[in-house]
Amino acid sequence: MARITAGVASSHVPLLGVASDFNKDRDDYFGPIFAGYDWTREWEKAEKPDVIILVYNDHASAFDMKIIPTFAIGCGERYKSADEGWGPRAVPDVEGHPDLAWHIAQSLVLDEFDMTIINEMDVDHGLTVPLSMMFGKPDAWPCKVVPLAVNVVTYPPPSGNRCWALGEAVRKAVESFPEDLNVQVWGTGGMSHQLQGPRAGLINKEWDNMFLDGLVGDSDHLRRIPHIEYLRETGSEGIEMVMWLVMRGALGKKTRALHRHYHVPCSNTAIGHMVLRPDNGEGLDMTGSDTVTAIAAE
Amino acid sequence: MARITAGVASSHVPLLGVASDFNKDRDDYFGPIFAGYDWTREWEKAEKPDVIILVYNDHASAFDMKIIPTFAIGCGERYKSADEGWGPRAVPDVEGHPDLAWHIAQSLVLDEFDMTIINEMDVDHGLTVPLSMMFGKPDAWPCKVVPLAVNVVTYPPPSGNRCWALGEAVRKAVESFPEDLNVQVWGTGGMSHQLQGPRAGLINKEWDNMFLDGLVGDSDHLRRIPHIEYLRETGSEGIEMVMWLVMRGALGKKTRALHRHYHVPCSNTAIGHMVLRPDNGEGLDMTGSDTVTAIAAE
Amino acid sequence: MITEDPRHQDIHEYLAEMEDIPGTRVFTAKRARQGYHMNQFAMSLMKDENRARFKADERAYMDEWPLTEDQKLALLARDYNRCLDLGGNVYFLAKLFSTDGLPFAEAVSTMTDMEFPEYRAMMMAGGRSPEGMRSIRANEAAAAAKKEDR
Amino acid sequence: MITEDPRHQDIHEYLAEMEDIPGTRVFTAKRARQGYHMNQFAMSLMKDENRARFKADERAYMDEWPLTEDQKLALLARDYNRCLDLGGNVYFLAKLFSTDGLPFAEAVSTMTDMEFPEYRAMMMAGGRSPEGMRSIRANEAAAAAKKEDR
Ligand SMILES: [Fe+3]
Ligand SMILES: [Fe+3]
Repeated sequence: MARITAGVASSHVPLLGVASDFNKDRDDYFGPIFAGYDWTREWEKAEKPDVIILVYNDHASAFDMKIIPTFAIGCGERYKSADEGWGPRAVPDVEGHPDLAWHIAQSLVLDEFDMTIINEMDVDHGLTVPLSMMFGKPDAWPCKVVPLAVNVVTYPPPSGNRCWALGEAVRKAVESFPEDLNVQVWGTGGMSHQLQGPRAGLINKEWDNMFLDGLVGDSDHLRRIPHIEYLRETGSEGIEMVMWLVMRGALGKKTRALHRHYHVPCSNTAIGHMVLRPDNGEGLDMTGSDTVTAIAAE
Repeated sequence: MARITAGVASSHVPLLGVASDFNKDRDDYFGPIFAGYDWTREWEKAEKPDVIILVYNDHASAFDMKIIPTFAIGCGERYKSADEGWGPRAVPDVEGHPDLAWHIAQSLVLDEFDMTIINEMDVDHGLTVPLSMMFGKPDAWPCKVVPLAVNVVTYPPPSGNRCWALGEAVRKAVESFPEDLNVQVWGTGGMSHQLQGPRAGLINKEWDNMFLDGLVGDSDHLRRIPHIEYLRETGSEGIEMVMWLVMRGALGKKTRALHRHYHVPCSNTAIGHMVLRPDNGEGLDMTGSDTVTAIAAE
Repeated sequence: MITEDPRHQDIHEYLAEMEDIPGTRVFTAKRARQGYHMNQFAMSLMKDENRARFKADERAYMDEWPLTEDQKLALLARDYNRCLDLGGNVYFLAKLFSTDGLPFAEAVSTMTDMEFPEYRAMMMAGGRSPEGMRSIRANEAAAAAKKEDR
Repeated sequence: MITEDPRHQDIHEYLAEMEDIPGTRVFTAKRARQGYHMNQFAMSLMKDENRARFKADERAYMDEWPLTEDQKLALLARDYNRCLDLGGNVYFLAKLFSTDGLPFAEAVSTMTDMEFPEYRAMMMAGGRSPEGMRSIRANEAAAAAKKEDR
C-alpha cells in the first residue's frame, strides 16, 4: 500500500531557481535562505521518497487565458521545464508517475472533485524551484512527481476549505493504491508577497508565522480563512498559501513539525519552509532539526 | 434578476444534424423524430429565451487526450462549429454570453465546484444538434448560449449526484445575476445507446422511460443512480444521461412536464426529449402539448 | 434501480464493475493510456489537409505517430473491435469513420456479429435487448446454476 | 483571523471586498476579460522567435494583436500600473520583464512610489508593513473619524 509519510511546504520564488542554476546559493543574499533547506536536503536523502505529489500553480506557462482549470492533475510520463521568457531552466526533466496519478485522478472524480486531467504540459518555476531547494542539482531528480496544479491566478481560486478537502481525498486515494510507495505531498508558493501595484513588497511576518503555527497539531482552523484575509494581510500573491492546505489536508488529523524556516526577503517575497509528519499513529521517525531557523530581521 | 424558466432535455445524435442540414427531416425515417420537436419549436418562439445554459459533452472535438476537464464552462464571445471529420456543419456561429458565463463560473468556484474556464473553443454536434432540433434553421440562433461541457468520455465521469448538485449551484448563480434574463437550461445526450463492441445497438425503452418519469415531480432519486447502472441498462454511451441531471438540478425541488417525446431508433440511439418547468411557485405558464408522443414501436 | 448513494465508492470496485459488461470496453485510464497515440492520431483527421495526406498513403501517415504495429494493422484493417482492445475510443475513431465517408451506424455495426442490413433492421425493430447482456458474472452464475440443475 | 466558514459567500460581496485593498488590482473576471489579448500577447513572448520579432519592432509585433491603443501605449512605455488598470496580470506581464532582461523585483518596484534601490532597501529591512494598507474603506472611516475628532 502506498502511504503519505511527510508534507513539505515551501515558497517557490523564481529567483531561487536562478540562484541555484548560477551557483549564487551561498552568497550573502541567498546563503541564509538556502541554509534553511540544508537540514531538509539531508533528511530527504534518508527518506528516499518514491513519489512527490507536488501542489503548485502554473504562472501563465502551461495554461494561458484560453483554458483555466481549477484543479489539474498531471498524468503524463514526463514534463519539461517551461520557457518563462528567458529560456527553460537547465534542470532535469521531471518524471511523472502515470500509474499513481491516474489512480488518484480517478479516485478524486469518484469523490466528487471536478479534476482536469493533463497528459502533456511543461512545468514552470512553481514546480521546479521546490525540487531544486529540496534536492539541489542532481543529474536526474531522485523521485517521480505527480504535478497537481491549482489556479491561484484568475479569481476566484478554490477556497481554503476546498483545498484542504482535496488533500483529504488525495490521502484516501494514495492509501488505496496497491503498490508499496513512499509518497510525500508538497505544498508550494507563498508566503507573504505582492508583485503588483503601489502596495508591492508587502510582508507580514506575524501572519505568516501564525499560518506556519497553524499547520502543526490537530486544529483545522486554517481551512476557514477566507481569500480576502490572505490578500489584505499577506499581499495579493499571498493567496498561493491555499496550496499549502492541500498538503496539510493530506496529512490527516494531526501533524508534527520536524523542521521550520522563515526568512525575509527573497526578491519581493517572504520565504517559508516547513517539514511536517502525519502524527496519527503512523509510527514515523519524528527526529527533527535541532534548531528552528530564526525569523530574519527580528 | 435572471431566472431559470425551463429545462429542456434532448438527445444530440449527430445524424439529426445531417438530416436537418440536408433537408431530410421530414422523410419516413426522420419525420417521426422531428415531429416530436414541433411543439417545442413553437413553444420556444413564444418563450424567447435570452440565454441557454447548454449542458453537453465534447466528443473528441475541442478536447483531445492532452487535457480532459470534468466540468468546463465557456466564457467566450462566440464559438464556431467544429470539423468532426466531414467539415464543420453549416450552422450559424454560437454566440456566447460572457457576462453571465463568467458570473456563473465565479459563483460556482465559490460554491466549491472545480470548474475549468474556457475562453476559446469550437463546439461539436453535442451542442449544435440540440439547437437545430429546438430552433430549426435560422440565419442566426435566436439566443445566446453558455456552453457547459461535461466529461463523459474518459472514466470516471462525474457522478449523477455531482451533476445534480452542479445544477443546483447553477440555479443559485443565475438567480444572483442582476440583469433581467430569461434563462433555460438544456441537458443533452442519451438516451439508450451503445456505439461500440459486440453489444452495440442496445436500447432499453423501459429504463429510458423510467428515467423520463423520474425527471418530473419532486423526487431526487435519479441523482443516486450509479454509473454502472446506466452502462448495464442503457449501453456504454447511455452514461450521457448524467448531463440531464445538471438540467434537472437547476430546476429546483419540483418540476412539471410540458412535453415529452420518445422514439427508437435514430441511427444507433433512442431519442428522448422533454420540456420541463420548475414548479416551486414560480408562477410560470404550465400550458403543455396536447399529446405526449407515443413510444415508438410499441 | 440502486438508490444507495454512490459517492465515495472504492475506485477498484468501480473499475472492476466496468469490466463486467458483456461486449463492452469502458474507456478507463488503462485504455486511455494504452490508446493515447491511436486516439490522438484519429483526432488529427479533423483537419482537411491531414485527411488528404492520410488518404494518399495511410501507412506513411500513421508512421509519423508513435503507434504500435498492432494498432497500425488494426487501423489499416478498420478492425474496430481490435482498435477498442488496443485502447481506441469510439469518439476518436469516429474521425476515421468520417474520413472513410462511412455512416456512423454502419461503422458501428462492423463491431457486432451482424451485417449492416441486419443491424439496421434490429434497430428499426427497437434495438438490441439488454436481457442477458447486463453482466458477465451474472451470466456465468446463471450458466453454472443451469448446469447444476441438469 | 476570520474562522467563519467562507463557503457559499455571495459572489458580489466577494468581488466587492477584492476591490477594497489599497494599491491592488485583483485579477477578477472583469480584468481577465479586459486584458485578455494583452495577456495572450505577453504570453507569446515565451517563444524565442517571438521575442526576437518583438524586439526588432515592438509596435509592429503588437499590431498583430487585437490590443487597444491604450494597451499598446502602456506596454511600449512599460507603464505596468497602467497595464494592470487595462487588465494585465503580473504573471503574464512577467514575460515582458524577462524579454527586457529586467530582474523581477526591479520591474515590480516600478509600480511603487520608490526607485529600485529604495525598494530593495525596504525589502532588506523586512518589507512593506501591512499597517494602514488593508482596506480602503477602513482607511476612509479612520480618516473621517479623525476629522470628526478635530
Ligand atoms: Fe508562485
Ligand atoms: Fe453524445
